[in-house]
Amino acid sequence: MAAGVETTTMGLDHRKLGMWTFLGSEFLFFGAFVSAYLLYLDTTAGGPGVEIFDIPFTSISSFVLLMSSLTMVLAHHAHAQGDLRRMRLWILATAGQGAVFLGGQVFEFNVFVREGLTISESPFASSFYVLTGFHGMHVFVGILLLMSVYVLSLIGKIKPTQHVKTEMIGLYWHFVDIVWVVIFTVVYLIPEIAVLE
Amino acid sequence: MSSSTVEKSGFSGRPKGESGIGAWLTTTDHKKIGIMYFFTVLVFFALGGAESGLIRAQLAQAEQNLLTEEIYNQVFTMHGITMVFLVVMPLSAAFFNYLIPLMIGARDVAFPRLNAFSYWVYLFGGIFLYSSFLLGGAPNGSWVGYAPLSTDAVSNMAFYAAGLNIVGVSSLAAAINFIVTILNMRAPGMTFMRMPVFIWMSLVTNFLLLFALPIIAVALFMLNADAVFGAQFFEPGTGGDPVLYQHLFWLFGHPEVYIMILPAMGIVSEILPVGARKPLFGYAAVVFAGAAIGFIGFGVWAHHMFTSAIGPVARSAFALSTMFIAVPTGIKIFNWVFTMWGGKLRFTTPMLFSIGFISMFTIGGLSGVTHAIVPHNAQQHDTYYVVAHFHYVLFGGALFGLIGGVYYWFPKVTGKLMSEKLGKVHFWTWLLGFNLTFGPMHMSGLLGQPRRTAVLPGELGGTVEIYNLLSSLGVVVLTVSALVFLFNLIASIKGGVPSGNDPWDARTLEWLTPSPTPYENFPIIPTVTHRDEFWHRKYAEDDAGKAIPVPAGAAEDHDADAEPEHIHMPDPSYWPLVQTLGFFPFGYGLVYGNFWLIGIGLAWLVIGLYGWIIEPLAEGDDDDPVDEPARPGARAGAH
Amino acid sequence: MRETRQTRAGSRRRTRTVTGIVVLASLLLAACSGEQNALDPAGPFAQGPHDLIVPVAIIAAVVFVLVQGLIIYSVIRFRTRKDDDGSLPVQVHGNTRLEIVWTVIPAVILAVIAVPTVQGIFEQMDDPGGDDVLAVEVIGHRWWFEYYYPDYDIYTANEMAIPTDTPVRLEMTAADLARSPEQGVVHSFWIPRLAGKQDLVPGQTTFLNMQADEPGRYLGQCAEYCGLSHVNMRARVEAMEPADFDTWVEQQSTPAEVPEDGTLEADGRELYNDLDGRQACASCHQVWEDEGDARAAGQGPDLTHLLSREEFAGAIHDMTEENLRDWLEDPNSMKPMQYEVNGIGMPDLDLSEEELDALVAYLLTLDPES
Amino acid sequence: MSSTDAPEQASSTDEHDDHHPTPRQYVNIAVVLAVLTALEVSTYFLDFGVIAIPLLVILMVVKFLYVAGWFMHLKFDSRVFGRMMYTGLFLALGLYALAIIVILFDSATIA
Repeated sequence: MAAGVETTTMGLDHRKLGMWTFLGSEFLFFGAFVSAYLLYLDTTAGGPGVEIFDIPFTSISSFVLLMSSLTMVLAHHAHAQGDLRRMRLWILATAGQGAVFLGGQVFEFNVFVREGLTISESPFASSFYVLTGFHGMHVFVGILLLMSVYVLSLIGKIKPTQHVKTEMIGLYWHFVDIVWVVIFTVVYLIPEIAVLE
Repeated sequence: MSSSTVEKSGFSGRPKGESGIGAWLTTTDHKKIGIMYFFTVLVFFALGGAESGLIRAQLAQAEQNLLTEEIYNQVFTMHGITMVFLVVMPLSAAFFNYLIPLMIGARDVAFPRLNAFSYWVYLFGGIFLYSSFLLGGAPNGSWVGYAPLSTDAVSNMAFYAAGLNIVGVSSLAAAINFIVTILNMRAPGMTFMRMPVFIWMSLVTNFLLLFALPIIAVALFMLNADAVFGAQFFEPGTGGDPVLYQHLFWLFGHPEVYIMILPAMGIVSEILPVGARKPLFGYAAVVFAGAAIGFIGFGVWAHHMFTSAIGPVARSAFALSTMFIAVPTGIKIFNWVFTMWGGKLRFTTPMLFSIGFISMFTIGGLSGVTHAIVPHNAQQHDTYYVVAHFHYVLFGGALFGLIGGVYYWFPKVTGKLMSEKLGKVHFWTWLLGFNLTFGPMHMSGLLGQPRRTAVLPGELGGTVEIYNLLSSLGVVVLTVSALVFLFNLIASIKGGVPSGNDPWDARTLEWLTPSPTPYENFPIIPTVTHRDEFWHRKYAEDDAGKAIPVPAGAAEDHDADAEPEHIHMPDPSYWPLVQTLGFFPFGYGLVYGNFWLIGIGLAWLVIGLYGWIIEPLAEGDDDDPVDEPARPGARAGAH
Repeated sequence: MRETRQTRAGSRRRTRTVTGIVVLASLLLAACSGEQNALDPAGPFAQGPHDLIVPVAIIAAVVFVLVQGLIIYSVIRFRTRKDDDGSLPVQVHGNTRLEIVWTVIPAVILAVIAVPTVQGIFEQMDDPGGDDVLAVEVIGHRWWFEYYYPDYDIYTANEMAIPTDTPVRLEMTAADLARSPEQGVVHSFWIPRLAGKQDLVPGQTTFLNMQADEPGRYLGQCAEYCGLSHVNMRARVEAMEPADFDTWVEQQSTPAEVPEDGTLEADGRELYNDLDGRQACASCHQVWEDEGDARAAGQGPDLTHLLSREEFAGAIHDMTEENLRDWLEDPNSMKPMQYEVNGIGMPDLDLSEEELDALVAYLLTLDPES
Repeated sequence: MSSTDAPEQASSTDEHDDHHPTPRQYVNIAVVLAVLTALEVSTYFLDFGVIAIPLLVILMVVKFLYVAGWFMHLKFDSRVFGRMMYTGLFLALGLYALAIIVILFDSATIA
């Protein structure tokens, strides 16, 4: 990578520009799944529908994921200050919260399957599982990336000066969080409230 | 390589190979990767061409059964997939790879290892798709893979879904790479409006890829989930909507058309001014028309679905947007013609292919407008008329332009010229064969021949039979023509006439450096003061607007005060190749619904990623160079 | 290459080929009439689009000549001549006025074309309305078309009878296996001389208007790729004078006759209903024998008046005794199907010679004319 | 180790440092986000009537903007980054909205 010793045209870091470019494209990825989900809200083929959601439970795991964004940004801040020790602490906290969220999702899926909502049940079920499942995959990849930052900084591969690396992972992590902000409202809350009325 | 001291630490060292096969397998050099793309494309083009030969053999006469229906269906499906995803798109990528850094005055792309990754994923994705022939049959649901036919257990379309997703990863990675390269790595002074048109079209194309690929990825994942994992996205039995698949496919599929044609338009916009010895007519108009095509291209997708289950309002709206997109296309055609107007044309082979491009593409564009006449579209849709139309756009358009580019930049890559005599034989037979193959399809389609039919029904009548025979004869001519091209290519690589550094009296930066291109591209990064920078270093315009050569050696004057700089080149790496092998277990896992294979594939990809991250760098990290400070004036750090 | 191999296929074809090339020029000019020819409309719903495309084609031809002429003129006029002095041409960078001209003119042309196009879309799709409209339900199966006349309670397949000068409103969907949308795939119904095509989507209903001005047989076929035997999914429309159509309706509304006991035909009927543990014909195909019974359709085509149709098996084989026998003996050799894989198509029933004789004899009695 | 490497920091990388918020500001943002989330969840327990759904959409957008603007530094960083993301976002919104409208309100079935 020639970025380090050459001036860039727009004065931006290649990797940050690349990450933002990638995130722009991710909106079209999740947007398609959300659209399919909205189209199939009522297409439950007689099986369970949105009433199966456990809003209080999902609210808590959503809250955990949201707060992981705080620890993530604090990790980056610590790194920017050159404080790798605090950075690693916040990174672990972020990954931990991500893991809690994922555990919640696994638990939730298990409950739903036991209540009869399998992926083959209906287009509604398929679109719910594949949408939230892909989001879960993104969280999982995020945890892997966070752990790599943790380990690399331990073995000296990430230096205190290289906070762009933490920032990149952070951008990805916040994006995954943003997507969940949308999913929590559009997939869980609004349909549930519409059903309640 | 500027530095041969490779730090040995972490899990692995870095490969040193600067020659032999190892140099190719581990290369991160954009030029080598571009060349690998090109030769891989040739192989897939031969396969796709052989498939088209089988198709035309079957349809040469009515009621003929050289191939069974099943085999025919696999063959035409693979022909489409191969030509779109394994030939035209990667051939454009070959040009992007080789030319983008050169034309913007950079030493490499923004992410060299990601670039190698893109190539290997493309190659393995292609091998994965073709492995289906050995594993119970190739995809047989047509290149559009309409659900719910494609989710049927007997359809082999899981290979299509998984394979195209793998190839899509390659394109997405490449798109991000090229966008960042173009935005962020231009030589000093190269403002947006000084960028060569090819760079502009590359930028638009890669944005189209960036935003269109995730949509097809979703459609293919849904297809895969339906076909293998029992999901119900498109299953009408439980209320799934097959038309949703069509929308998702064409939301990608229409930008895809422009993804295939825009690079060729860029190439032609470079060749024509050189051949006419005057600048491109209406540079700004060509650039904005290209960007407009890219943008509007997202808003016309449902014109592929005029006979599907969509209503009259949608049909009207998409008819209007489709007609609208013809305007910027027309602008480009007129600008190209007027680039020739008043010039002194030299009919070199690249120039011939470019003129052929304008002419053939115009035909494809005009038949395209007739598709927007929705009531009559119901007659043309899914007939050979449509087959004729899109081959005029993608073969007569994209392939003509791209092949013109091969002739044009061959000296840049090899330092040798391709034979002009054979090139002209190639061009004229290519033009003849092409028109003989696809011209009659306009008529056979209107006379009632539907596409994707395994047999030519005799009841269509003798006239349709004759048109089909002509099409089949055309493929014979095209085959001969392709062999001439191949011979020319190989013979010229081995014993071509030395070309010198600037055989065409060209205009853009890539010709500023010696041919073949040295490893570091530019010994000194040029400073750009004009559009067509290289031309302006050779010629000045007099008061009447006539170009006159400036004294020899002037070209160097621009950078006379530039100091030799430290040259930092990307290190070769094993990891892109090693990591991408993980797509095989991952892909087969998706096809056979085997979670173990998927897991192994994912773990492999993750381990590969870690290897990639940990890999030592010869000159230290990007934000932390280990060697002496960079040249004075350059800002350290990435910002 | 591969093409040369096919010249072995038959000398008859070879001569035809040679003559074909000779008369090519005349073919390119003459709009030739075929029964599946989109350029030869035979009813108002095909004529409308045709009247729209002809002026557009003329405009396109003019633009074509103009642009190609411009290219050829530039190539000839501005080629580098032998006596060229080697100087460079005037370096023109562009001309805003010209840019505006070739932006505005195409835009205006397209705007003019757009108006009748949008009108045409609505005309093409609107319900023609009125009392005399004939309703026909079309169901696309893999790989045959089924027609149901709700006004007359008639089921038939592949060949659709319609009266001339009467608008027909087709209500279409796709289904397979026990008429459920499950396993249905997308098809497209297309009779080029009567109307453009319209897709049939499983689980949804689409509509198509059609009308024939003259009596005759109009050919068509499925136009949306639907898998293995897509090419063997043909459609025909048999347009007849209204009086003839009434006769046809009457015939179709009469139950099939039951053959007399003790005959070969009666044995065939037995086998039809019971094939000794093998899947009986009656489990998929209906023969309506008693006015008291409700007519119903099975998984396969209705056979009540099989012989009133000229072709069978997706309208690819003539309705002859020999073909019927071959069909029953080995259906997959007559038309590739995938019954063994997923139940789509006709099974191979493994019939003995005697069974074949009896079944074919019985099928031949299913003739309203007799 | 960090102490030996620390001096290098000055010579490299981020010139935006001085614009960056403090940890306190980050925590404040997080508190705001928490309150907004609580408000969102309350719509499930309390009856907000017709304003429930518009309210949820507004809350979602506000949360989105807070995370993107502060945690992802869009407010402080180059506008190019924001343009990249919002191009994708608005393209997605426009395209999928159009597709959903076509599927729901203008299918041939309704004609």
